Amino acid sequence: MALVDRLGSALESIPSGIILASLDSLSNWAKGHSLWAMPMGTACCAMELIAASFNKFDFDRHGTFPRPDPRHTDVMIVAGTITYKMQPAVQRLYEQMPDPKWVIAMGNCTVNGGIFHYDTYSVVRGIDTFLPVDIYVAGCPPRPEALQDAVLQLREKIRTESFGPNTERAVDWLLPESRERS
Amino acid sequence: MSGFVGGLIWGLAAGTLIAIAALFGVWWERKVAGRIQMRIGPQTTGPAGILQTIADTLKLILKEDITPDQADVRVFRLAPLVVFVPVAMSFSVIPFAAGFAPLDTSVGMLFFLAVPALSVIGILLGGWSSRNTYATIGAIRAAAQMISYELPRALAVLSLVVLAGSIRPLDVMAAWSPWWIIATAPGFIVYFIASIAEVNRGPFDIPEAESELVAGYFADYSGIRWSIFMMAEYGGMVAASLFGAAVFLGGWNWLPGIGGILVFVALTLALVTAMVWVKWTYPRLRADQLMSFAWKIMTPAAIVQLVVVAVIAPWL
Amino acid sequence: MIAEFSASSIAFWLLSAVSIGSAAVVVFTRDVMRLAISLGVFFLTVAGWYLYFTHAFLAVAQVFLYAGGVLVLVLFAIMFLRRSKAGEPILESRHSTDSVVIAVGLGFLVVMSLRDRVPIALPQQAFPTTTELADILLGPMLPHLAAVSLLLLVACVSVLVVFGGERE
Amino acid sequence: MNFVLVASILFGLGLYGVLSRRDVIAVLASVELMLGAATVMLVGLAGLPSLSSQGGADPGTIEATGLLLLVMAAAAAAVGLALLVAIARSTGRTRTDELTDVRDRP
Repeated sequence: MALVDRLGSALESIPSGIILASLDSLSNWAKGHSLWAMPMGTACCAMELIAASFNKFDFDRHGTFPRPDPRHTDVMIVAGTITYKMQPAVQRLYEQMPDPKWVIAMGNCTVNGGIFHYDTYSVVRGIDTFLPVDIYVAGCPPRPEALQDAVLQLREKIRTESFGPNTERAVDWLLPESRERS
Repeated sequence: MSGFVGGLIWGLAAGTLIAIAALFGVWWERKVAGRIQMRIGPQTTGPAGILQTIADTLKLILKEDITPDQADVRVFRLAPLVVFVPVAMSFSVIPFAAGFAPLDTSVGMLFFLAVPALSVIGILLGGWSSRNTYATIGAIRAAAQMISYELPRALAVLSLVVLAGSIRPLDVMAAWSPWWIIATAPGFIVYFIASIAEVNRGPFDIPEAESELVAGYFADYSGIRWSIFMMAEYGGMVAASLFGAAVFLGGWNWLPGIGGILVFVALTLALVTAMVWVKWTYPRLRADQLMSFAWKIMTPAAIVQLVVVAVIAPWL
Repeated sequence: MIAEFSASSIAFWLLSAVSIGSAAVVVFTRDVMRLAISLGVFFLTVAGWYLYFTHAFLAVAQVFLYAGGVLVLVLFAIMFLRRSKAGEPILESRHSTDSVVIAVGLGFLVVMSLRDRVPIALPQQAFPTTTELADILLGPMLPHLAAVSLLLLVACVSVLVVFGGERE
Repeated sequence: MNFVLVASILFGLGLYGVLSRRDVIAVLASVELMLGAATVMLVGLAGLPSLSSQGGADPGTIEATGLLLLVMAAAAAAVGLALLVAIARSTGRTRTDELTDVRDRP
């Protein structure tokens, strides 16, 4: 392992970071172009999510297709109202996904509770209360084009990520205690 | 020792062949599936999406390698290799060109039937060691299915052995005549269907049925380990197509020299495409339908084929 | 020993080591999956022994029948019987001196009864072709083949009866 | 040192397993060890010239005999496994010292 560590520091010491930068761009290209989706459809937005995969919209053009198993997916698309009863299941499925992973909040209900924001006892006011959301898509429900745009936006976001030690993961600012530990 | 070195070289070659076959096969499957569903399929990654599977593979290598907390760790890590190695070995007896098979053995036909059947052990190990109910059910289904479909597959190939009077693939190819296609057409259909069942592809993919078992026996595998399972599946598909195109359809016997190889490749591609076509056209079978299909239709059909061939063999 | 250091002797020592090792694991392990895996390795080494004796057809038949068939049935039975139980499945054995004496004694008797008969090096045999095999099986050994086929049929029917009787 | 010794060791191990194991699956696996050892011994010995005046049996005959043996042993294994699964399903027990129905209730 020591050799690997030395190799890593040697790579970082190259001034312009040519090697690390090109590795980054290669890995980001791979990650961004194969965002397999975990379809977390709980309500009406799921209809639009389903429509996005089939003809006319065809998510597979961008390399995104739904896999039922969280272990094989990269991006969780939460489409639909999340109730407090559903919240542990969603969180658990998110935790079962292997790193690196991203979340797209699709529709007003997942963004902030939507029409259930007031006067409801059962609906989570936005999934960013318990998940690190990367992309928000507004709409009730959003059109598949909007979701497609969200995937392309996520690809843009991934392009700026890096292997490097200074990268701050989204989950770190979400959970302050984990940051204090590190 | 030269045999050992040769085996090593051919092992590497078969591994590379399977990797390329998997890369190309996944892309091809997604394109064909797209056309069947009136979509386009991968399009934006490289020209016509040809780089799509390369991006997928790179991503899978970079993913976190999860070993479940309760899993039997060593068995869990061993299982993908136990699935992959027999598939890689089965490539070695395929007659690739006139007078050439990497492993030219007198029991080649039986070897091709026996060795890929070992990969079911890896599936059982993977499903069991995940300590996951879905995975265990998927593995048990895979075992039942593969044992059942081995029999009609072997019987279908046996009719060719009766015709050729040898179980050395090169002898079968040498004795091959175009009339065999007519004589063994039912056997070829049985072989083709049983091969689809052997590699767990739709409509026989109940071991990994997504709607009931999440992903079946590899439900808890992520990243590169999961992709080894997928590579074994596509490798098995390509191996079955290569073998079927060679011994049933004549392969390189149609044209002399390099033209024959091209015909062989074209026939193989046609069989692979037919497998993809079948998968995306037919709905998944139920477990009991699958078993009764194997035992009530496929096996009797293969036996009838064998008897018919044995009767007409002297005139062919 | 050094004089007969050849590919054949390497194969012999490798086969001996692996087969005895895997058999020992089958007999002594406490984990049921280790047992199944090493039983599979043992079946493969038996196929290796047949290859060593130049019987390629037997070797492939061994792989087909045992590693592909019987081992899968064993794994199937293990999963079937132990799926519901939680935790690591543990196999128990009751080791006793009597068993050791009986096993060692019988093995010793076998070795002693054959010790004078067997040369160190195996003779080079003719590689039997499958056509020869077919001629023998369908010629002089046809009654035996028919008897074994009948036995196989009876076995199939009895398996069906054993499972079918369970359903009521 | 030859394969007779190896096959005898394998046979002895299998016998010890049958005697000492308390789980029916493990007992069956040990029986498989004994069967494998015996078949290896038979196939190996049959080809040796010292055993007969004609200089060993004809390889085709050895192979045919071995094949029939293999098939018989596989059939036996299948029936044995079916029996033990049936027993385990009806009684819920898989240990040999628990299966005492015949002894206890004559």
